[in-house]
Amino acid sequence: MSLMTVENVGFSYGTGRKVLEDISFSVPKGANVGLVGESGSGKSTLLRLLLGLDSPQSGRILFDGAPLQARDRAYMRGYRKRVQAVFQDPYSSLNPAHRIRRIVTEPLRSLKVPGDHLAMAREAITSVGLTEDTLERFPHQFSGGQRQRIAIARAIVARPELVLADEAVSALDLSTRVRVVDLFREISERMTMIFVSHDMGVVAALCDQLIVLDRGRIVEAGETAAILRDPQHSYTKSLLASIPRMPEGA
Amino acid sequence: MSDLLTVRDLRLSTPDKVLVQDLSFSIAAGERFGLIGESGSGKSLTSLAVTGLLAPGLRAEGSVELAGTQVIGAPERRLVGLRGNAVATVFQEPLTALDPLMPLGRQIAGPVRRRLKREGAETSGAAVRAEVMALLEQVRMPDPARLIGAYPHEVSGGQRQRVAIAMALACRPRLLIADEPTTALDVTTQAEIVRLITSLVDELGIALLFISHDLAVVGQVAERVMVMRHGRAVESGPALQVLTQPQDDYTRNLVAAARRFDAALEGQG
Amino acid sequence: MSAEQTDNLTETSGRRRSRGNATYWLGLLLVGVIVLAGLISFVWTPYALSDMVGGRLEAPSLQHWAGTDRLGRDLFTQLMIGARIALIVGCGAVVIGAAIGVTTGLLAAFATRFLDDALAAVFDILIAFPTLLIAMLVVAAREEASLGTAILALGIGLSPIVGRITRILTKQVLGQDYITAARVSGTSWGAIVFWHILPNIAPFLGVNLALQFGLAVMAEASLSYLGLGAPPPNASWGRMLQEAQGTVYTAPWGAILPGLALFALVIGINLLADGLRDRFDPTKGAA
Amino acid sequence: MLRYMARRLLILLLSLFVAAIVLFVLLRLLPGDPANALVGVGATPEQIAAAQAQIGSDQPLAVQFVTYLGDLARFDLGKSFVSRAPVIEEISRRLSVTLPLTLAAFLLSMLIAIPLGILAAVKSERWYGLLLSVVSQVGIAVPVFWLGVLLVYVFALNLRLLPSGGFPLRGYGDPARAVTSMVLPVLTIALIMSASLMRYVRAATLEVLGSDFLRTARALGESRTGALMRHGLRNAAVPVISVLGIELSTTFLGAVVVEQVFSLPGMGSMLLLGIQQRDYPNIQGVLIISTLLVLLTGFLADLLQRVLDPRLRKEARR
Repeated sequence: MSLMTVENVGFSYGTGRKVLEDISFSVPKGANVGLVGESGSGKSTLLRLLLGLDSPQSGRILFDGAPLQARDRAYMRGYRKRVQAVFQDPYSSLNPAHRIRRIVTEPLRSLKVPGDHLAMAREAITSVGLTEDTLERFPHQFSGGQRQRIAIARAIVARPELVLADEAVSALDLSTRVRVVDLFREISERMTMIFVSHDMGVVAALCDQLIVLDRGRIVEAGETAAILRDPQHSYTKSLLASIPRMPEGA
Repeated sequence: MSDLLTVRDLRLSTPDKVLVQDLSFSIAAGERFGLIGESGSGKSLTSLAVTGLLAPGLRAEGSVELAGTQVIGAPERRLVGLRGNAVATVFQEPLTALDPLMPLGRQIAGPVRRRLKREGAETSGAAVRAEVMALLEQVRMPDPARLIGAYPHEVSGGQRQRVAIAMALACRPRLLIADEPTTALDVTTQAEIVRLITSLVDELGIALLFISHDLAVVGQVAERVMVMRHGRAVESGPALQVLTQPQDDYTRNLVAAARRFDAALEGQG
Repeated sequence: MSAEQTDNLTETSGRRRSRGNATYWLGLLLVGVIVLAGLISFVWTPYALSDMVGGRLEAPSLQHWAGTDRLGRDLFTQLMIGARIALIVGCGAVVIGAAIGVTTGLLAAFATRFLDDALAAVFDILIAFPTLLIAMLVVAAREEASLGTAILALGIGLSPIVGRITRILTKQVLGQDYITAARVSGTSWGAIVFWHILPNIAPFLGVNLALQFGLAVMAEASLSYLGLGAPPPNASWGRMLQEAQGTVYTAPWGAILPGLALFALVIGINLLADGLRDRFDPTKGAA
Repeated sequence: MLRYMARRLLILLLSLFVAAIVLFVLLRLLPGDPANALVGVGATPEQIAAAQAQIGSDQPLAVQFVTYLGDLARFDLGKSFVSRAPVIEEISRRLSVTLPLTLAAFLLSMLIAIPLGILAAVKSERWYGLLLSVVSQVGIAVPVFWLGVLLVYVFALNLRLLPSGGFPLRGYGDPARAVTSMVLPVLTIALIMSASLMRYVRAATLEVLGSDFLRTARALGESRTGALMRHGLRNAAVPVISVLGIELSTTFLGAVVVEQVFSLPGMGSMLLLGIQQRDYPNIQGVLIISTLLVLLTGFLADLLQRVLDPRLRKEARR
């Protein structure tokens, strides 16, 4: 059963060059899909389309069998309850003027989710490995990795079915990155996830399925393990060959 | 002492905070040395201290001896003579590291002319231009004739970094400092730039101080490495040894993390 | 998570911070004295404003702390009332300027590209017209000069500056990930403006409005100097200076003191604004 | 570049047209018929009617508007209500005072502010660098008319070096007096202007001094001064130019206060007089010409920035 289906989607800003061209793929319920591409591949634009922040100029996006209606407010409210996101920059993705409690409960309030919001925020914040007193503090009191955990808590607090992550670990130091990747892995077992990144290593460690984007087109898609073992497209091959590896023991 | 650079008990501080302390290392002529550290480890500050380019509010103590000259406490005039002559630096972000309002050819011509003057060679427009073209060839720049007139925003990130390398080489330094030179670049471009830097320093016999947070990249470049954390050195030694048999807990953690992503790429995630 | 600690390296040394604090307190002192004088003038002044209580053009003395004008009226009384008028006009103009400017600035930042470009161009052109000139035209359009006219005129004169800065600040905030995150959280645009944009532009806007206050006070004095300000019985530093200009050779204090008062208020406000900016600056860790 | 210039000129004309419409609407929105202002209080209805016919305010608005635009296109700004002289003649006479006044002050302030602003930035850690930035901070708080009066008090009344105000009736036919009467006004404007200009120059220079590319140049053996000369000035100039454009405009339009202090017959005092006498054609004329000058200044500043900064040229192409 496909949760998200993208059919022949094309997009360009203004009258400029096409950013995305003829993009088609589908994300089954419960899957964990990695979208990999270098700068200029169009991966971030694609993510905006999936979030309903922009609309494709051609083709369509189906969510749970029905077309995504980015301009229909009532529809989008229902959509947002089911689809949430984590962004790249842990420093700009949390409003510096608000307490963490306010930040984490924002989807609950905005989407008018019934129930005890504070209790739900407590549950979300502990499930990302932070303590409850986090809720009473401000973003500037936390490190990059902690902030990213807070952003993840905000994304899962309304119990969505699908989480989209945009370069969500790229700004983190290596030792932090490993732990946040583990957290994403844990979350992906509970819900469907689309993880956008330029870092093949991270996606390989996290996602079962892989879509490789180059200059606005999908060049390769399939099981992560299969692509890593035997890449078909020349771009994927050069990408994999370029990744620096640790030296082997003497 | 035959070492080109000797740093002893370096301590960098602001009035409220110590940023680097008890730091000692040395680089021999022609050696490729790697400095590994995460953000806030003080690795970039260390490289600025070596060239005497620290921000005015920072206080440096200890000893940095570069090509026989004491850098710490040296007057600016002596440092200017040292920079370019003994040491040149390639920085992280090639877009901001180049003058946005000056054509690339003229930017390379600046250090070229200074070096020719230093060597007492001819500094006519034609001589400088020939040297600029030779440098662009050396950094394997495609279509150098066109790029001479282009502005930084008109070329790709990888090409900008090639220009920055050409400018550093134009000085014919004895030590090249590369401060996270590939962090702002795509992986495919990163691989090319890393290859370029390693082959050029080998070819020209230049010593290299390569600074990066990426263990694998440092592993490809350096013969000897030092790992920094919170302004202190936690471990140093031959690159292969540190990256395969780390002794310190922190280094072990880092290496394990890097190896996990490597393993995932091999399909063992 | 000690490995995740980040070092925010600021070049600010302790010495510079304490210097910033000193100017902040100096600004507060200057503004405080003038505000106090203005407030006291409501309940007490040495003499009545328009009473001829002394000889003509008397030098400052124990009876007349700032001397007298050419009609023998007490200058210190005029200075105190002048402080009151300057503060009223400054505050009123800033409130009006902010009301118009913030609204249009937000409108521009949120508008379609065409409307945004058009409004930005209008701000840019109007900024080249000094606040004083715009205010002069507003005064010309109203039939007679009054305190209210002066406030309205200066408020309108300030609005393009406020509009421009609001637009720029809003666009900066709109580019932050937390706005996108709010949209993805289902937050409506109205709530985004109220909860995310206004709280984050407020500190910078506040500092800017303080600077605009100084500008308004200066423009009010110019307006009065030109004879287009609030008419008597309101005292204004600008008009005091204009009246004293003819006798500056024989009685220089009449021209020097009102100018000095104006200068002190404006520089006090500027120092205060600078100090506030340093305090609000998020890179220095204060929230 | 040529295409950009053509586009920019078109926008300029369009803005002028919009400004003309706004002015027309504003002046018609003013309370009362301008004819009343023309004949004064206590005029008979016949006199008012005659005055209306004379200035055309008895015509329907649409007709008035077309006539107004037609006149503007021919650079006919009408005749003054008070002196009955063509507005354009009065303006050109007064421009010959205000334009030299503004330009001289502008040049002088650049001569003062640019070197001092750069010095204040380069030596920002030294005592004189600090002093310079304090001086500029103090300078922007000095009221223009106050400085004018103080200068008069010192140089004209006490030292008796220069006239305290006025302008020779024969204008530049009396060159020595014309020039000496300009000295204090020019100085007044230039001092105030250089204080704020210096702040911008200092800020722009500091920004460049902290830039990555300057660090690159120094890391490759360029001295601090050499790097600043080779890379810094051009980069600092780009933001300063737009400030210069605005400063020039506001100085020109703000000259009214200084003209009043020194009793100079310039554009500003013409506007002030027009406002006091309700002389609408004069007000309108001054505003149209001022708007034109403001737009032209902005245009030139933009052009200059584009010449210096290739990135702006690229944006224009898109």
